[in-house]
Amino acid sequence: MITSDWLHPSLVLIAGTLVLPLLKGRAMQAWMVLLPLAVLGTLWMAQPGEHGQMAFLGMELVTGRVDELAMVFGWVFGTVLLIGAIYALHVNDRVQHVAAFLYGASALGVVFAGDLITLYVFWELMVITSVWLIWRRKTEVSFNAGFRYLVIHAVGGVVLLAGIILFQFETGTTRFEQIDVDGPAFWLILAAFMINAAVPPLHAWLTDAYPEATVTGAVFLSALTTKTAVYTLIRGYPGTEMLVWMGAAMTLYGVTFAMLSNDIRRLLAYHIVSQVGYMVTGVGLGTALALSGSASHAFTHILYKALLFMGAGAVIHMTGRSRLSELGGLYRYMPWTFVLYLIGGVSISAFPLFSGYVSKTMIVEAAAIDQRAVIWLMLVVASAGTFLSTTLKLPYKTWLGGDSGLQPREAPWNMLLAMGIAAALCFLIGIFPGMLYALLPGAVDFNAYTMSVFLKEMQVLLFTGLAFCLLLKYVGGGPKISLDVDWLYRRGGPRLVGAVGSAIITTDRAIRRTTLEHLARLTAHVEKKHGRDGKLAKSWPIGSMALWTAIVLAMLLTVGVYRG
Amino acid sequence: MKLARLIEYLISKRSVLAVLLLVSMAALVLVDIILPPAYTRFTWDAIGGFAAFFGFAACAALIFFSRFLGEKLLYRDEDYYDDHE
Amino acid sequence: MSALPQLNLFTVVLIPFIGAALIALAGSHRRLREGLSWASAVIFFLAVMGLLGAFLDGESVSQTVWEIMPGLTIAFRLEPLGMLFAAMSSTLWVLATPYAIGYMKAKGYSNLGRFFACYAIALGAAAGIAFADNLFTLFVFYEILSVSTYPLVAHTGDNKARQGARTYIALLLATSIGLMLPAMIWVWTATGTLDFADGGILAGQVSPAAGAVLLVLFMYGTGKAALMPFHRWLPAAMVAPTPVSALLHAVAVVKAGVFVVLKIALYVFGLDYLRELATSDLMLYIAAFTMLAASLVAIRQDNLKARLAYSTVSQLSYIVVGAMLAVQLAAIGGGMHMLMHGFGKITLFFCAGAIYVASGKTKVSELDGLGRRMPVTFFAFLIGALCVIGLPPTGGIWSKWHLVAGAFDAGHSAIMVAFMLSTLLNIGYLLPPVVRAFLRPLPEGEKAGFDEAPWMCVVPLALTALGTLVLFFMAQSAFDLLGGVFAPTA
Amino acid sequence: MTITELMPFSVLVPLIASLVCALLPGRFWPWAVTLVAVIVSAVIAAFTLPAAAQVTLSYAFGNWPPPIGIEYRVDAANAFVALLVAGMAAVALPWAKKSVDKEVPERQGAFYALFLLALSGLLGITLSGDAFNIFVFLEISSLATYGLIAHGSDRRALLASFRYLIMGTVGATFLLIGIGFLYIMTGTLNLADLAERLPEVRDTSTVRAALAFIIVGMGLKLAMLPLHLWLPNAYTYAPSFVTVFLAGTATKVALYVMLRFVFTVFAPDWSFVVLPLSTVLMILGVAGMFAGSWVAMFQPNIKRMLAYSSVAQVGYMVLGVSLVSVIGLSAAFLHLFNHALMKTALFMAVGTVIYQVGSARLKDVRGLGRTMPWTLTAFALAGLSIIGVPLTAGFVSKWYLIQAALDQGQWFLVVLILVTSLMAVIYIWRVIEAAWFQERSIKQPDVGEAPLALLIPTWILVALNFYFGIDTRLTVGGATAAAEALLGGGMTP
Repeated sequence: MITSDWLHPSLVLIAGTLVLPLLKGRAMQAWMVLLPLAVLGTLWMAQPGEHGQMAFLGMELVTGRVDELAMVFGWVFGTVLLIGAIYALHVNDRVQHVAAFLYGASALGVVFAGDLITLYVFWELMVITSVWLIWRRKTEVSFNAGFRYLVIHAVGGVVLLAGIILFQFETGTTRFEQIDVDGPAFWLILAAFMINAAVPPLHAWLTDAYPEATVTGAVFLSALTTKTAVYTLIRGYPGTEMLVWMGAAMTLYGVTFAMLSNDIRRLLAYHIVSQVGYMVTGVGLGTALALSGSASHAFTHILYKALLFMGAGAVIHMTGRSRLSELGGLYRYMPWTFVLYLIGGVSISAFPLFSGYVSKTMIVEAAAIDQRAVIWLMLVVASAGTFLSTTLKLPYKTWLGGDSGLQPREAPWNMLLAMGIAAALCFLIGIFPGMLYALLPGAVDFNAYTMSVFLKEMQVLLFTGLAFCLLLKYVGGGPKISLDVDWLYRRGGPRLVGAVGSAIITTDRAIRRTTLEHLARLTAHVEKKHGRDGKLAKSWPIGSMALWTAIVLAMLLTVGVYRG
Repeated sequence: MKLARLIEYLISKRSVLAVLLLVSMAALVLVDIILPPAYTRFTWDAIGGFAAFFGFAACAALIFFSRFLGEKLLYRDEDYYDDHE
Repeated sequence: MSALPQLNLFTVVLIPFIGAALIALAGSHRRLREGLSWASAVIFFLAVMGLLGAFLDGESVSQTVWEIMPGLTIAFRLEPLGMLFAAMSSTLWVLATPYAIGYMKAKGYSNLGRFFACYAIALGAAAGIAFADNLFTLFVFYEILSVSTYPLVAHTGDNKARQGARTYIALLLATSIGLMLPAMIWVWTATGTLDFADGGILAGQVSPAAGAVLLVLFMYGTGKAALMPFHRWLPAAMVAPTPVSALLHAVAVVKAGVFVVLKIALYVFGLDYLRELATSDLMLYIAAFTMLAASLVAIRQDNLKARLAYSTVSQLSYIVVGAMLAVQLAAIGGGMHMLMHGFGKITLFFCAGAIYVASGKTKVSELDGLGRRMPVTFFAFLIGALCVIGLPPTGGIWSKWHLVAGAFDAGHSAIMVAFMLSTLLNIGYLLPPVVRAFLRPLPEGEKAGFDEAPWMCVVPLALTALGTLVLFFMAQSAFDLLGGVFAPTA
Repeated sequence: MTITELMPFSVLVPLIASLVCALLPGRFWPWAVTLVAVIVSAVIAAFTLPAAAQVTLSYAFGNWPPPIGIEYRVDAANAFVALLVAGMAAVALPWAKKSVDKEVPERQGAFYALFLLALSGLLGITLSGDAFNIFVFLEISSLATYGLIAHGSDRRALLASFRYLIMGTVGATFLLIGIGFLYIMTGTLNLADLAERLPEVRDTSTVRAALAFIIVGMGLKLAMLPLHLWLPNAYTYAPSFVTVFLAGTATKVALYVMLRFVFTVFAPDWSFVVLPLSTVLMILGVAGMFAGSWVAMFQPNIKRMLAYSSVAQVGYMVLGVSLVSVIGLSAAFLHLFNHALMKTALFMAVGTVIYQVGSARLKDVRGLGRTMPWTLTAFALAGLSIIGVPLTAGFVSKWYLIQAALDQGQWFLVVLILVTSLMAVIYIWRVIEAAWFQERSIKQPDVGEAPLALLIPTWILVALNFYFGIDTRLTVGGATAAAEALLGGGMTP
């Protein structure tokens, strides 16, 4: 994986992470910051092209394919690792840090994988490293949620495995380019990607697990898994019509369920679904502009979503509470968190001057150019919904609104610093979108700052705000949870497995017991009949012996002598 | 805690802010009506202030629809899953 | 490697037997006994490595030891599958030796002379199976293996142990004498030979119906492969001390079973002929059923070792499926899985034993919080579990890959689905112990603090766990080795 | 002296020695004399076999030429059996010293004299080429055997001996009747002569009756089911050494006589046609295999269990004979030889246990694996042979038997053989389990390992079981030669 002009960032990160458990205190913290920087360094040095080719088990592997698309994701992953690491500096749990970095390494591995085998390996690694970020919350709920997360991703993994194997058989190659085969291979790989992209109804793992993750872990989670999926969709499935509709549906699904959420991070998690919906729509549209939109939206999304999760996480960290119904009036105590969160909020809501604006409008515009009226309307509704819950409802209920009586301190400096960096980047990209566009593959012929775009966006957002203010008392919420498709495997699946397992065990036991019982009865019977004094075994009187002798002789004589 | 005080100040002036906001919103709609549409890709591109109306409607619809969905179908007590795991 | 002397095959097979005899003689003399155990394991390992060196250099090694009756010989030959099996079991023996010594000492078992002697005999038998050049030789060592492990299973000596051991030996002997032996005799009368040959010896020699029946006889006759409904002996054998479980599940016994299945599939039937048989699909689906059913049962086992035992039942069927799919990829996958599962499962059993030694706990539900006390053990358990499940970064992924690919190649999508489901089920029963240990708090009243099993137990399990990781990168060697099976035809 | 001239001495030496023995007092000298005699006898037998395999040896007693005088006529078949008998005696005798000292503490001179008589009788039956002479030796050996059995310390030994005496006498009488019929029809008693003259008269019911009588008579002696009923008690209650010796030899010689008459004197193409011998023997053989193994599985006394096992093993041999082919007969001869090896080893091991513990009941064996490991390991290993595990002698004969069955397409026989082998697993297993996996009860005395004098001969036999399981040249060669001698030897037309 190493050549003179290529050093795999995952390799750097993994190697560096292995050192981490040996360090303590300041040294560990310094190392945690240095590692992402080193990754960014290797990315800086990376030359376009294909690196790290090798033959393995009869397959051709390309472990490092560097092109613009991969680099977009590489850069943003590197950045968010840095931000996340700073955010997590105060955490004294090496397992989490190791898991987070290995998780990041795996995500980078997926992005730079030039073939499906390498991709699959890192894909699975991503699952088994990321799940620790959920588990390390060490609550009963996170334990179970993590487990479900793992199982769902394992399903995704095996579907992907099957898809890749079929793909290999049909095309004779495992190179990862656009997946242009018909039949099951196409659908299996797509399904696997869609599971990771959290496309409903395959999304519930995300909204189930992310709110239960550790405060710092959620930041990494929100950034990496779904976005690697978006990357693979952009690479493998551009222009797949189905995705347009599924993406648009996703955006609405996400915002609707976000409205129902009481847990702040669950609300944000539903917005990941919603936001990834934009990207999926972009992939489905498949035009150059749409794909650029998806890629750049992924980029900006990672940053503002990380910021939002960091904000929410800071609240949870400082108050120990995560339910909207139990929060309120925190602006006096955590004002910086509030403001930085709001920057994330306006970014995700795509206010002009903030990062979401320059990427989301690109996708919406692409839909418009494609003359897809319904899609366009759906996307606009979703953006209204996004603003509604992330920027209005959540901050209102957390920092403003009724006083909850909580008096937490402001978040620690490293959290604020991380949030500050993210906020700054959101702002920077909003103002200088050219910096982002320059990273994208191909030239981007789009300007977000035209009057028309600006007017539409501002009208939608502000009147949404108006509606919110007017209808505040009707806004849903309260100490409830809402069902989602995870019901199927939280309630239905276990019942099914339990029933089948019971049936097998019962049958097995019944068969075994009956057999053994019969055997025992038989043995006892036989033992009784044929034991020492049984018919065959007892000592026979001489008369009987003579009788038998006579019988045999008689038989032989009869046959022999009188047969003629 | 300067920032907190700033926010407090802003909150205390929230009626002023609201007026300012409403004025700018009116201005936005006005400009949209006055300016000729940049595109005519969709029929509503020509309607000035459509976005404002649509945003408002979408928001209202989401609020009511989600509430309806929650109360009629999806809401469960928070310990719903607990008894079974 | 070529620096090692290359002994002839019979000598290599004899090494553990001689070791066993010496160990038995050493009897209660602890230092001598342990030294001899070590020496046998290491010498055996070096001898096998010597063979491996020669084998990789392309030398063909074979040896006819003795002709018992005309055509019926004790003969050995090196071929890729056997080489792999021998290399695996000799390596694992070296690792299992300190573990067994440490474990048996920690738990205060007596009669260790017999114990280690039988252990060595089992290894010798495994080597005999691995190198066997004909069914007869294979059968002989197969039976030696069954018999020599019986005292190990019953070692505890209490009623439960005897009961379990009786099930163990009864099922193994009944299937091998009742089914495999007749099948072997049938093959002999039909073909006049029992020698393993590339491409099989049965094709064209027996009627399709006879071939079909023979397949069933052989598959069920290989009781060690634990195909349902003849799987009970494995859970029953859980009464044995853990080093024995390791021997059964990873080093020798079940591996011998699936090895025999593979060997018979490849060299007695031949894959091409196997595909034509009416019953190969039947056996395939029985194996697939076993794979899933055993997993479903495993999920519900609270006893850690019982859970692992059912897991083995399930995993063995992976390999049987690999053989019954009757395509090259799947057979390679089966061979690789033998290796990968060997390393993975031995790690798991070592861990289960270490947990028992250190904390006296045997149930999954008791493992809460133990990860903090025994981090090394549980981390190794995690790695082993990943290997058995077939996830990176462990070798298990590659064998699963080939098995699934083979299933597709053979046109059995249902089997593919079965593999997928099985993976999920594996996760369902292998990961909870680790997760509990790491994430749940210790129960009230238990002291925290680092408390691993003796180093003699911990070091081997760490090494085997490391082995699964190494196999992830080294899978190529196993693949190359197994590819050799098909070299003449492909 | 040529081997032909030396040959009769293998019968004569024990005969003469027995006279000496009967007069010797004490415990050592009778045994020593016996040992010498037996060894001499065995050595002569050992030299006879290779020579007899080349060419049929003939020795006329008192220089009266046959068929007038008594002829010793030895081909591969009887040389093989003779070697077996003498060899077994030679192996068993070193073992005997300790055991006999314990079980027959007094009048050992008489005991050994009886033993020598029995041996001499058995050898005489084997080597003799004269029908009446065979009868005489049969009576000699039988009478001596009854005496030996009666030496058993259990008072039931007397009853057992008496029953055996009755049945044995019936058997011998039947043989005599058969021989008498033949003499009436042909006017000769010389076997070779009989074979030549019989074809002229064989379509008479007298000759057929003769065959029937001989078969039933020998069937009795050989404990063929259902004529086996005397055997379990006789074996169980006889002194251990007697059981050891009889198990390996007596039934084998009876089988030999039966074969000699059926194959050589009457010629198989006649005897198997005129009587449904093949069917009858097959049914009786299979029934013996089953009934013997079946009953053995439930016996609480190991000696008795082994006795029933012998009934089963006889079944295998009879089955081999019933197939009427070279390979079937070879199998029968092989099993005859191998069974002697394994059963002798087993009885020796059990005898050793009796020597130490005083009982052979299963419950008295509990836990002995710990204290008498060598004895019981020997038992277990010899048990493997009787089960028919590969690399043991038992496997070789079963393999041949199965081959013979398959040769004739008799599939079900193979299944039956395997099933009975599984039954053997069970009855051997019961001992192993008792010895190693059950605890000795507190009431039972603690015992140590047996003396080497008992262990060494036992282990030699165990080793032989394995040796002949691996190196089959001698046994298979001998058995095939014997089978060919009977089937194809010059005496059949």
